[in-house]
Amino acid sequence: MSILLKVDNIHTHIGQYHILQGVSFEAKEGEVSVLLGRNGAGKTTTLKTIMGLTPATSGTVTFLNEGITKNATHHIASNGIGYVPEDQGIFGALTVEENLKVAMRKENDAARERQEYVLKLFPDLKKYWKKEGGHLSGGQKQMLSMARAFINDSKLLLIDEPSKGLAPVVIEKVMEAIIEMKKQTTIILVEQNFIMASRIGDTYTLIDDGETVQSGQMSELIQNEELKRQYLGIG
Amino acid sequence: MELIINLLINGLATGMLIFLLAAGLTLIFGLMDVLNFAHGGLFAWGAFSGVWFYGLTNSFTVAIIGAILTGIVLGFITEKLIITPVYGNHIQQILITLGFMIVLSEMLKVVFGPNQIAAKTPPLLSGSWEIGDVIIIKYRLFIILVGILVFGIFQFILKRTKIGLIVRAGVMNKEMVQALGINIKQVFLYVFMVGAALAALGGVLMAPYSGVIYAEMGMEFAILAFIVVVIGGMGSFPGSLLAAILVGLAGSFMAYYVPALSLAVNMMLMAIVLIFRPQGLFTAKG
Amino acid sequence: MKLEPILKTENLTIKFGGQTAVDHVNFTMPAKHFKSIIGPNGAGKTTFFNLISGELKPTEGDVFFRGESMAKYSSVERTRKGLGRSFQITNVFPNLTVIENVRLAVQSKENIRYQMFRHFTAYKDLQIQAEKLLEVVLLSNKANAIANQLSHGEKRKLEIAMLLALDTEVLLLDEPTAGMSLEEVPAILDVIKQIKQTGDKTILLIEHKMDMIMDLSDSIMVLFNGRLLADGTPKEIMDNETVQNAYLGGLYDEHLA
Amino acid sequence: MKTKFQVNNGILLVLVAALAVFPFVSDSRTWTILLTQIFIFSILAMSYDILLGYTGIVSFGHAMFFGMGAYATAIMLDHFEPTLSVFFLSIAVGMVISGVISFLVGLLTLRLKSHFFAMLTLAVSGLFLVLAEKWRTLTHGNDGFTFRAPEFFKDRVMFYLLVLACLVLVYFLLRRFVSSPLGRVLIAVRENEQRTKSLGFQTLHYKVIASMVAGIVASLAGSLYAISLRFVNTSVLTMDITLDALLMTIIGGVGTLIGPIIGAGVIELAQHYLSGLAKEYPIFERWIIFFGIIYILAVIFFPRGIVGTIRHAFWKRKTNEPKVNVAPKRKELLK
Repeated sequence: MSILLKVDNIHTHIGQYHILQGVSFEAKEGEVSVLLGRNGAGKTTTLKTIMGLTPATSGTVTFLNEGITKNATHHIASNGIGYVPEDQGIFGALTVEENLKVAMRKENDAARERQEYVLKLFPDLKKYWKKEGGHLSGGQKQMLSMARAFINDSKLLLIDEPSKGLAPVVIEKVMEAIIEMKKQTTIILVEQNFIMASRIGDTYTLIDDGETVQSGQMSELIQNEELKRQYLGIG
Repeated sequence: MELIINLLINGLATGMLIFLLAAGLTLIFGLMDVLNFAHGGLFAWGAFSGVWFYGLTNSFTVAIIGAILTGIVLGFITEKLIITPVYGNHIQQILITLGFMIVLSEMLKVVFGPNQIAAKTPPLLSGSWEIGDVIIIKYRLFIILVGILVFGIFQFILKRTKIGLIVRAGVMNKEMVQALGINIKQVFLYVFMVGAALAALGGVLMAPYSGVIYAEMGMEFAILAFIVVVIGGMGSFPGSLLAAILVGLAGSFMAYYVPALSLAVNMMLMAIVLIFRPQGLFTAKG
Repeated sequence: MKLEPILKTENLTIKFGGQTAVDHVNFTMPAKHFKSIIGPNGAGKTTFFNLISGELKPTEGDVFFRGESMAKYSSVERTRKGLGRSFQITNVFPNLTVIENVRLAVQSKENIRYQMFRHFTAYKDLQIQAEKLLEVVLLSNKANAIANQLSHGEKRKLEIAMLLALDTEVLLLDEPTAGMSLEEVPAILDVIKQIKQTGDKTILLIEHKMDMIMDLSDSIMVLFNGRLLADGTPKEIMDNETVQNAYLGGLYDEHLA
Repeated sequence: MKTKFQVNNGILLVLVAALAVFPFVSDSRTWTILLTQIFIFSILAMSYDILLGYTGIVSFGHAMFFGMGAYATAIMLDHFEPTLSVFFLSIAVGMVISGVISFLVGLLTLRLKSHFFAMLTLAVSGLFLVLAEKWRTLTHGNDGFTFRAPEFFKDRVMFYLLVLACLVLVYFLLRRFVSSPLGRVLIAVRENEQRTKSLGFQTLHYKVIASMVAGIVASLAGSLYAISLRFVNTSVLTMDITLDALLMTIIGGVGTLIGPIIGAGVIELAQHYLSGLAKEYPIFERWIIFFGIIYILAVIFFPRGIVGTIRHAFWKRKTNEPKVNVAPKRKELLK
């Protein structure tokens, strides 16, 4: 399988803080790569750096064999990377329909097809089609945000902690959706819920203090009690 | 009764002019988080360039188009030169846009001379209708109609079109709009230019209404527009229309009944709103 | 003898939109106690702190400090009463020197607020206290550096010095080691241990590094989805199966559903 | 060894002495008047620096306090005997009024964000301008009125010396003020208001105090200004006055006190020469355009101003050590 996205030794400063101090990993096409690590380790910043929201000060991000490190966020997005931020980024005063419409860059048959697809994936969205985004529940917002990122021809989805603050039943639904979406696209997932991460992840990258500590197959990490204890506080 | 109607029309007309100025101000603030103290300068430039075009061609249509174009060009320059370097720094924005306001209004004096200039009402729109005892001045009605039209067009654009959707989404969450593949900086620029064009339109319509134009009119009207934006709720489009009409009417009635307080009443209105409802009457939803 | 709780919450709850970030939390802690709060991301730990320190107003419930309801007090007033907090994001005065940062905090504690005629250097005592505090947090050598030139770890130390300067009875420490490089952590640990050893402070600590809090804490409470999942000695918490599950994220069963 | 502090004070003292003897060695009336004007605007600009430079507040209504002082002095000298004691009394009256008004306005508006505050100050000062224009029985509106100054000031040199004395006094008082414990808190507010609050300081009180001090000092400048012209009209309340103060503070260097004095000198001199040039080249009648442009450039490229830039350069040279501390690699630690 080919490498879709490659992050090579990126360093990112936010204001005066040196947040990322050497993060490297690869995302292979069709896989789910999970970024793990404790609070403040730099996982969210890694996604934002890929998106160009907090551009890297050094190091490179390569997507589809093309350097995108210094590209503007909107270029990166239209190149085919969809982003589901930690806070879901729903436009509160826009309806579900409008939220999707803003995201749809080309209103052609392919886009409509994808829209049909996500509505099947998340029937709730169809139900609340005319409801304002701000009035949705946490789980519905998460679904809308994922649908919105997916609706364009995104080859890669960056999803930041989809389970955060959700009830267990809803987490289950979100997980199923991600597993379903995986058939269509590549996913980079930030997740602290290790059970969830280990169930859907193919590969993992462990980040601590802004640095990649270890990468590999998820199955290996599940066995490695030492690593889990040291960096995830579990086991 | 006829007095009331006249004051009403008068107030509405003034309100609509303020609205044209405030609409741009509020859009720019809501989307870009920039308070443009130079906005009044664009208004004055609209008035002067419009009068100049009118003198040249004797066509009010050309005058309006000329003023709007002037506004668009100045808006482009302002955004690129003045606003872009200071995004995100409020104190610098406040200081720099005020500085640009001075440059704009002094430049007016260089280009058009330091004195007041008389502005004529186009023949088609001058005169009045008499309905019973009520005298309706045509030009004022014209201003009101233009104001309603502009409001309608903008409501339509904001609610029904893709670009409007993007602007509304941008007001709520700029970062996310970019992450959906939209060049928000481009949108900023367009909105700024449109805001400037609205201000210029307000200026050119103002000229025949007041009869004379002068460089300081920009600042005077800008203060009114600020008041309107605060009362209406920063970033709220319908709010600014409502507040503009409120301020226009309050000014018109006060000017007749308690002339000494006519300007003060607006300030007091704003002070009361700020103290009791600092977010304004309407809020741009986020 | 039963100790009178110095800090107590009753049904403390806050909702943001449709989400309940902190959900009917009842907890008490005695004076001079060291309690840590753990829980996964988004469990509501920092929000819980914000409710105690008064940065946020609860939707329901109340905070009691020495038996007194805190509902009517702002965060400023709570600090003056004796509830001091540190921030998760480093929050200092960036363009002032380190010593000035601390001196401002000392000045607040000494209640020198509106004195405007004497030169500040005339207050020798403030300077001396500030210098002492820098010693406590092992930052004396940087006293005259501008704060924003410090490393991240040094800023956290400065933050703690400022908190100590306020001399509040309760210290709310929000992840003092967050974003710190590994070799800076022991120094912060030393600082916290030193504070604990003086024995006159009540400390509430949010921390992720389990190994770090195990031997420091008198007790540990676990927050999950805004709810108080468990509260007990470190050993009890380690052995608690529900906690294990919560941390492992495997909680899909009747425990909480 | 002398400290830096003593050296600085020494230089200042020499400068002040030179300025004090200046009118006795030079008989240039123009220069005496020009310097008097510079001193008055220095006082105004310093008062603005307390707001902008030390507390981080942008006010567009500073002219109203200047105007209050000017009107208090003008009206009192006009209505009573123009004696020195009435003059001093009028200064006090102006200061009290300014103090009360700045207290009330500050209390109501300083809670708001910088945008709103700037707009509101603009509006309130607009209100006072309208008030002065409409209350013709007291102010004679836009036309203004002349009045007699105390006999003592017939001699321009006496007035020059009084203004210089005021400048020196205000400078030292304000310097003490900003380096008092309270002044330190003001700087803390400018740096990080949220943090200042969490240290237990009620920041609103401090901002109100800063705006009162600034208002009171501006009022003194206004009183002196009125005497210097022996005339007052509504122009003392206009935006131009606020802009002058703003420009002087920014060009000279915010947060330095001495900067605004230098700024006042630069601006007043430039204004003097440019308006001289205007007789030959009409474009210079619009000299304010150049100020506007310089001001915009200064905000973007020269935000520290003259004094701030010099100080920064010195400070940089002194602490010329690498600031970036290379974080040790922790991979080694893991092994």
